[in-house]
Amino acid sequence: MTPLETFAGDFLSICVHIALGVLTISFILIVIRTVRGPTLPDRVVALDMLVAVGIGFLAAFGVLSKYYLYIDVAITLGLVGFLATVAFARFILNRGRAGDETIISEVNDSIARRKAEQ
Amino acid sequence: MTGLFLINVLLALAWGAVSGNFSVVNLVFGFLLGTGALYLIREQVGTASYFRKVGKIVNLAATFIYELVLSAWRVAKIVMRPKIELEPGIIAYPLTVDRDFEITMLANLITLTPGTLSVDVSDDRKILFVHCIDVPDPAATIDDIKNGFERKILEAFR
Amino acid sequence: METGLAIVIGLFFAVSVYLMLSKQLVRMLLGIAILGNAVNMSIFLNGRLTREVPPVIPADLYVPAEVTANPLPQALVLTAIVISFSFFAFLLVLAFRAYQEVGTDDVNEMRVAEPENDPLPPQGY
Amino acid sequence: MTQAVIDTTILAVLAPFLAAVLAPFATRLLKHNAAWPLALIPAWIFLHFTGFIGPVSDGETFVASRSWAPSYGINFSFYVDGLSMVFALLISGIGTFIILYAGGYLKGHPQQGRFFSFLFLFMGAMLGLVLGNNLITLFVFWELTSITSFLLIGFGHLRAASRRAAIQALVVTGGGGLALLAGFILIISTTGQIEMSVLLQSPDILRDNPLFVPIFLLILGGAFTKSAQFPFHFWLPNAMEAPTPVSAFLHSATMVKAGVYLLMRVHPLFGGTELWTTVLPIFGGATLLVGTILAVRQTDLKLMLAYTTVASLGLLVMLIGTSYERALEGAVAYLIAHSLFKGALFMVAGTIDHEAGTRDVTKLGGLRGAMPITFAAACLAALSMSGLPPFFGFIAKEVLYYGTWGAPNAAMALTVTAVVGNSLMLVIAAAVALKPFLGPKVETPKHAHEGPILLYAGPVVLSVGGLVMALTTTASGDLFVGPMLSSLAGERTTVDLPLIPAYINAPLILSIITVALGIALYTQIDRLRAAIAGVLTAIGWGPDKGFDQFVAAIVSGSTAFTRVVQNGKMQTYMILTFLATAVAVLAPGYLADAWPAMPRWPDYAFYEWGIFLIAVLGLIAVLIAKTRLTAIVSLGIQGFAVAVIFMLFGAPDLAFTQLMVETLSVVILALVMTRLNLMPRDHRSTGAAITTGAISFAVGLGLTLTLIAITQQPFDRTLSDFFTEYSRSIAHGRNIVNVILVDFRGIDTLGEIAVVTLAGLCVLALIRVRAPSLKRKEPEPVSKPEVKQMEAA
Amino acid sequence: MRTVIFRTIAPYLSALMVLYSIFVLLRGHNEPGGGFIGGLIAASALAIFGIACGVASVRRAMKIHPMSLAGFGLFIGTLSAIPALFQKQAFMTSQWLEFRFFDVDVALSTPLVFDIGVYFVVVGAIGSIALALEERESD
Amino acid sequence: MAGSYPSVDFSLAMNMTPVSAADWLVAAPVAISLVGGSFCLMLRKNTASQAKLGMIFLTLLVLANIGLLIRVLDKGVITMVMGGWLPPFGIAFTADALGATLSLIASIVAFCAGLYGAVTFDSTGRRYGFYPFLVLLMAGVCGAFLTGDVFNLYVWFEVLLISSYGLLILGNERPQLDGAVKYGVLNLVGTNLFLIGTGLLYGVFGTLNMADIAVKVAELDNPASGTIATIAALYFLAFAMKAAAFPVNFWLPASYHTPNIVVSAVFAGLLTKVGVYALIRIFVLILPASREYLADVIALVAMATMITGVLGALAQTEVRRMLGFLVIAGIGSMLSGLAVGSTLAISGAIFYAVHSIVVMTALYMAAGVMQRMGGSFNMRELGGLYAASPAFAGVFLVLAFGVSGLPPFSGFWPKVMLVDAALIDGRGWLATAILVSGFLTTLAVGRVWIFAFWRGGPEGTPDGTAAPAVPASADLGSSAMWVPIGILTALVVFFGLQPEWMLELSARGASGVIEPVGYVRSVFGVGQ
Amino acid sequence: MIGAWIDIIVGVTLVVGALFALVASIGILRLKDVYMRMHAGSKAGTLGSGLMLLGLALYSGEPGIVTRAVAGVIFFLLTAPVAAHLLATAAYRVGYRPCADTKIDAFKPVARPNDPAE
Ligand code: NA
Ligand code: NA
Repeated sequence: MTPLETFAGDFLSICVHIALGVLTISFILIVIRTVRGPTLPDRVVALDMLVAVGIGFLAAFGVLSKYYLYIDVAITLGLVGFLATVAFARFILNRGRAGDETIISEVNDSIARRKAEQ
Repeated sequence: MTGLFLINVLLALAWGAVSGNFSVVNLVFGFLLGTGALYLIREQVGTASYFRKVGKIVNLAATFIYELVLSAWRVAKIVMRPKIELEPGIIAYPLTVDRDFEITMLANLITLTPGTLSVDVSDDRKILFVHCIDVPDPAATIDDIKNGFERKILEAFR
Repeated sequence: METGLAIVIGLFFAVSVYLMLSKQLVRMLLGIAILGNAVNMSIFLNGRLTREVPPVIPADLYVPAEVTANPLPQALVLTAIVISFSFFAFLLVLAFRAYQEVGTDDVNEMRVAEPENDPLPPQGY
Repeated sequence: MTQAVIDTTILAVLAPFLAAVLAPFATRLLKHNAAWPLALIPAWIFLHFTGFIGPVSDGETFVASRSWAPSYGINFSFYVDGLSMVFALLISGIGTFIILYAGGYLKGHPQQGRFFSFLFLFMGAMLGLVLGNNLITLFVFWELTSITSFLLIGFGHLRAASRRAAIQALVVTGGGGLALLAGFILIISTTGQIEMSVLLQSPDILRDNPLFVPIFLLILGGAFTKSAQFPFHFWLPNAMEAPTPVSAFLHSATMVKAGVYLLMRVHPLFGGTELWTTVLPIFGGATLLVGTILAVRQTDLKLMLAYTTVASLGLLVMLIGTSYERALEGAVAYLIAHSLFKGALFMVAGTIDHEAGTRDVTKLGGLRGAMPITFAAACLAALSMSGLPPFFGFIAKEVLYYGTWGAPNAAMALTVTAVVGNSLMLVIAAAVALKPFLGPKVETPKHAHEGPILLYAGPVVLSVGGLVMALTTTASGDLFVGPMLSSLAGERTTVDLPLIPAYINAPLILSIITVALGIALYTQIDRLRAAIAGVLTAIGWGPDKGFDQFVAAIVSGSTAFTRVVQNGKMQTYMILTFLATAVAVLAPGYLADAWPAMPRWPDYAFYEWGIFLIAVLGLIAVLIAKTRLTAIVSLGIQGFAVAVIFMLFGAPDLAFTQLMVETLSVVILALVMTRLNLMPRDHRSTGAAITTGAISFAVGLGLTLTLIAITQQPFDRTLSDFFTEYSRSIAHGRNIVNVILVDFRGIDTLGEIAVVTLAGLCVLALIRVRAPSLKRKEPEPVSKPEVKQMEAA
Repeated sequence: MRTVIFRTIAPYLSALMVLYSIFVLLRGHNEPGGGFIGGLIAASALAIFGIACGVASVRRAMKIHPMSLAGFGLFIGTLSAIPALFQKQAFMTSQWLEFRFFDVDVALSTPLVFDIGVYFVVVGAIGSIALALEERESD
Repeated sequence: MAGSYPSVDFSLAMNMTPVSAADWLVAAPVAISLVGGSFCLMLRKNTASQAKLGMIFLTLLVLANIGLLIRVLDKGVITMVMGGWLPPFGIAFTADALGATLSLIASIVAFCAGLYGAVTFDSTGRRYGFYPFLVLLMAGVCGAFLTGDVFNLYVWFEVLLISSYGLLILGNERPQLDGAVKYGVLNLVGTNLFLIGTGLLYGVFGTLNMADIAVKVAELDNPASGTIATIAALYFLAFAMKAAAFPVNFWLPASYHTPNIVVSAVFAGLLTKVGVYALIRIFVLILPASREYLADVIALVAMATMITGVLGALAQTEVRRMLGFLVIAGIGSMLSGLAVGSTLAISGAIFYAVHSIVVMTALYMAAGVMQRMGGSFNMRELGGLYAASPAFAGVFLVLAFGVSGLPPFSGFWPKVMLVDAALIDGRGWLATAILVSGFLTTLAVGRVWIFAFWRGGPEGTPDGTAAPAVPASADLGSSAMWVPIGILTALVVFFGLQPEWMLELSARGASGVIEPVGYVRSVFGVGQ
Repeated sequence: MIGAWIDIIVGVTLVVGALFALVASIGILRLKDVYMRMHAGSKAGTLGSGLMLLGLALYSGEPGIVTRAVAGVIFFLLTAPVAAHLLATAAYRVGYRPCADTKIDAFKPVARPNDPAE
């Protein structure tokens, strides 16, 4: 084991942990946005983002555990994250057009915010 | 073009089936074999342009990756600023490309690159509405796209 | 190692029960979805935890070189996930249809099958 | 007993059931004349049992047995001794004439065939009851008599009174039957004996039983309800809603005597105990008085007879209750006499009703000319009932007075009761048998004339029977009363029944008093009737009314109760369900004090903590979400966290599936929610939030503790080791989880895909099928123009 | 939701997802995956296709009703348990047919058939649910 | 990779002795149902042949179950471990007298329902799944009766449950949807509790095979200790929910009266009894100590269930709703057998289950006929049925007395056995409750009889007269409706008059679970 | 030797990818309206996770993993913009207003012609 290899090993280990830590923080930030909203599209964006970060987490975890098969999970995640977002987008459009109370009130809030800032 | 690609994919799958191995490697190998097969029959089915365009597509891809990294970096810079002061806006981008496939590709590339996000295409497919995170000068942004992705797409797919 | 997850699972159970005790059918359904997760995790936990090592035999071996995660509960949970998903999908559509036809999603007001002003049974002979 | 006799005896019991099947066909063929061939069946049965008279009077008993349900020790087993033989003769003998009578009485009735069927069913049940040796067999027939009686009372089912009487009889006798069943089962389970004949061989077997009192009371419950003892007497007069052949057969001669039969049957087992000699005379005496007094009040011929039947049954029970041999002898003799005269009188009443069109005694009179044969039969029967010589009723009364007079306890009370009762019975006998026929002719709804032979054969034969039995008193005593009494006494007993008293003794004097009192009362009958009516009106309540109140109370009480427990509110159901869950997960641990050991602080990596945190945050987000839309998105978070948890602990397949499923759940939620217009908030009052929160917490806590306790124990991984070992080498798969799914435990998966398939079909059925009743409605919350607009998008 | 962009790209994405789902199905015995996950991915593909291009076009593309497909899946899943009968073995005992084909080891087996059955069931049933919901949406 | 495997001793992992085709009878009910169900699904457009096909498979199912029962009676308990793996590794299907009997009765009921449904379901109902649901329901039911694996039992429970959902909502009337919501959610909670319990059981013993668990539990020092008792309590709650025992019976009265009448009939016959079966299987075979531990609770629940059931029945105006409560009352009786736990008690419970399956199904079918004849399910609106069809009235009366437990019909024997067992066990109150509930049942069905049959017409018809005859529904003459009712009624009479078969079967079933030596030996082979 | 350098590259890739994800999360938290938040999600998020996935592929050194990782990344690149587009157009058409800073809005006359001017 050359010193470079030793270093590289340690470096990688540290990097993996840093990456996992950073991603964990990202997760939490995203969850905060999800909870705070304020609008449904905001939450959907956050959820979409959560999936993206999740893919990164899977990759880092794959490196950590040396089980590369987690990559398939990551690909699938990309796939289904897209699906959820599409479904929500569709939901927002259809519900909004149908005059859903929640969406209308969120829209009104967004108008109010816009007015308040101007 | 699309048809050929699909034929190629089908060939790859057929290879996977006969080889009893659906690993990605094997499928890619199958795809390559399929490409070879298509090349052999290029005169009959008109695949010659297929290979000419590959170079252009690679060029497009390279541009895209560069733009993507750039975009991510810019967004990073923006959000890390202590105080975010931006001038967002939705601009109307007049499309030159007119095929659905090209419009879609352009719109997606725009979304993936710095500070721009395709919101929608007008019903007559002449205008692409693009949300920009910071657009002090809309005309410049439009020019960037015109001379960037849209030109490269035209080169690659026409 | 199992304790922490046990507590998390307990929270899942508690939240799911709380949601299922709601009057609103959709909240109940959310509770059912969470209940499914809670149950699945509890089965998983019952097979004890092993970090990281998936129960997949490397291509060059006939038995795994190290102790893998317990595969049996995973198989059980897989079955259970699928089943609870099927049920969830059904109940969701059912809720939607019930809402459509009965006109409310307040379960206490769903009184078509057991009407509130049911007449007394006949007396006499 | 030879095999042939055994077989024939069993056939004799089953023959009426066969007849019940044949009767409708026969009736369709021969109309009312079917009564003639049909009557041959009970006649044959009667003949068959006459074959037993000789040996039985010599003290022999017979058991005919066929295996029925051997694994439960139940045989189709019949016991022929004096008691059952006499009953069998009465049932089949009277039954023969009842069938004939029914042929005439229901002539032209569209359901006559069915009526015959019911009668035969009853006859079979009654025969089985009295002959039944196996307690369970006996009970089966006991209940069958209740059922057939229900059908017969309700024969005129279009009338509410008829329906009421039928269900009343069923409830009272059926309810008593249940007590009897319990009593029998207690006997079986405590003694291990199921055959009456065996029990009778060791008469003390129950007296020493610690459960003697409950067994006794339960059996009494059966007997008293069936034999219409006060305060369960009310159903019997109401049962007069039945056509007269039924009244004559069931509600005088046979079924109502089943209770008396039972008391006689178990007399060797229970008789003489303090309980027996206390309870039975009291209830019997009360029934006698109540029955006669109420009888006087009536003006309907059948009701008068019915109440005297109640009285007679009371008298019988009272006599049996003394356990005094002469009283028992009196009971036996009276039972036979009563069956004959009461059967006859009922038929007479029926004939009058049939011919004159009314049964109201105040509207009848002077029929003697129009119906001479019936009148003669009525006279004979009434004299027997009145206890006048030379009829068997007289003999019976003499013996019973002898019994009461000499009874070891409360002789005076018994005697007075008996005298009062008998004199009132004389009054009724006179009113029923003489009043309609004597005096000036009264205009009746129908022009009365003598009925066909089918109608008068029965009354004549039965009433003459009462005379013949008295005239051949020695033979009657030796062949019938003696053997029967032997059964009661539990040992062979002979009797001496004097037709003419040898000297003036107490019974004779009592008889004279009875007759005198009776005649005196008869002259005052209208005043008496009015007085009793006045008293009853003043009381204003009786068990009959009580029955209605009981049924009404049960129905309304049930309704009130059911509206509480099944209140139609889903939330209540859920709360109770989870309350039960909380108890289930907490109580056993609490009771066994089996909480887990204090766990160590778990050694998770920071990212593992992070994922747990996200899971919990996701949960909280779902919980506090103000709108359901937010909740759905938040649901995605916890689902995602669960997937990552699976991945962290080595379950890629699970993570994979969880992600797919969670996403598809959210997708389907979103698809469905597109159509739902929902209230945005979770309305829960603070109180409800605390209650439901506490339940939720308890469930979570209990399961957490259980999980911790279990995971603290060592784990047996044999199964998984096996799967790991052979996953590749035999099952050719490296992904052990998948191999378990498709091979080791493939059948789980088979079931699972059935579930998935069915879920798909269910959803399709939900979405695609519109109920016919709902097709017209347009329930969509989304209005059509808006839909169009979004299509354009 | 039928924007130009989505409508253009959805068929490609769906095709890709179906391809991927088959890949996941076939490797399931050795790597994470299998009929169920594969089926879910394929069902998602149908859903995307349906949302973007309309349910009618999915139905045209599929030719047979998804529910019948699910029935077929259940059928072959059950059928895969039967061959053992002829080998005097228990229900569901796996039967393997291994041979070399152009220098490649091919292993056909009843568990594979079973897993394919699972795949069809999931595609059929879940796809059916998604399409039915989508169809109601746009009726 | 083929050929390069290391040599493996297959006999360490698999059963190497040839399995005869006759042993496949254990798997046959499930296999036939699954193949039948999937066939019907593939033919979904062709609704006419779907019915024929469904009936063919249901007939096959009955035949297979007859064969299975005969073989069980002949050879004793028979086991087949699916996939050929050694127990407890593979999933064992173990048919004992209990399972095989119930499986047969259930399939007969399903056959009858299939016939009856041909009349009551139009082609829409068939296209959207009556026959697939029914046939696949039987996969769940037979699977539950025959499996020897707790998790597999859960799976079959779910198959059964989802099929029942499908049957319940077929038609989509408003009450159906409302009832289905309650039925659906509460039952799902029930199965989840079952699953939790199963997971915990696995966590404790590391195995899922019933025989294996039974052996391991028996080896414990304290077989009803804290965690085991918790698991037992969870199981009890879960199956009590399935069985609709008080106080978790709500779903049944909320839903059973809502679907197509043949569906109600199937539900009344089968669903709750599978719960009872599971209670017997789990608490007598696997966790006998826990049964004793919970005996008083079970007795209490049994009593409360009986009383709630009959009182509920008396409170109803609607015949179907009344029958639903009678189902519950019957469950109470069966539970009382479980509370006592002696051989007699358990065989009583088994007999009662068989009786209840037959009689309740028949009663619901009869209610369907009543509705067709009288135009309503409501006692106030019914009347004159006795005159309309004396034969049918007779059938109803037989069933009514049967359900009341009056002799000589099927309900009598199990009642006697249960009362006997309770009294021997010193549980006089339990015996009283059984008798009282039978008594009140008589009153309840008697009321139906007097109103619907004896009374001349609907409420308000003048006393002593018959209302003009209701025009008979066109389908009334269809033998497809009469044959199933006839078969079931014949069974009610047969079991009453000739109880020996059932007595023996239930006694064998009971002793098979109480003394599980034969069961365990059948699973693990004679060697162990 | 090569392995060591690969380790180091992988480590760097992971950390950089994670940081991109973090940045995106912060963006989601800090940016003003849903449309701006979408920029963060669909760019930085995709890039971050893609980068990490490629890192894992590199680390594994197995061609099969590499091709899958590349396929996965291409997949994200195909789906992410579509999802963003669908969500954005849905939100906009329903009426969620951009923040007050959004001065130019060429889409409004097309998407919501009936809305009053603000
Ligand atoms: Na295999
Ligand atoms: Na994405």
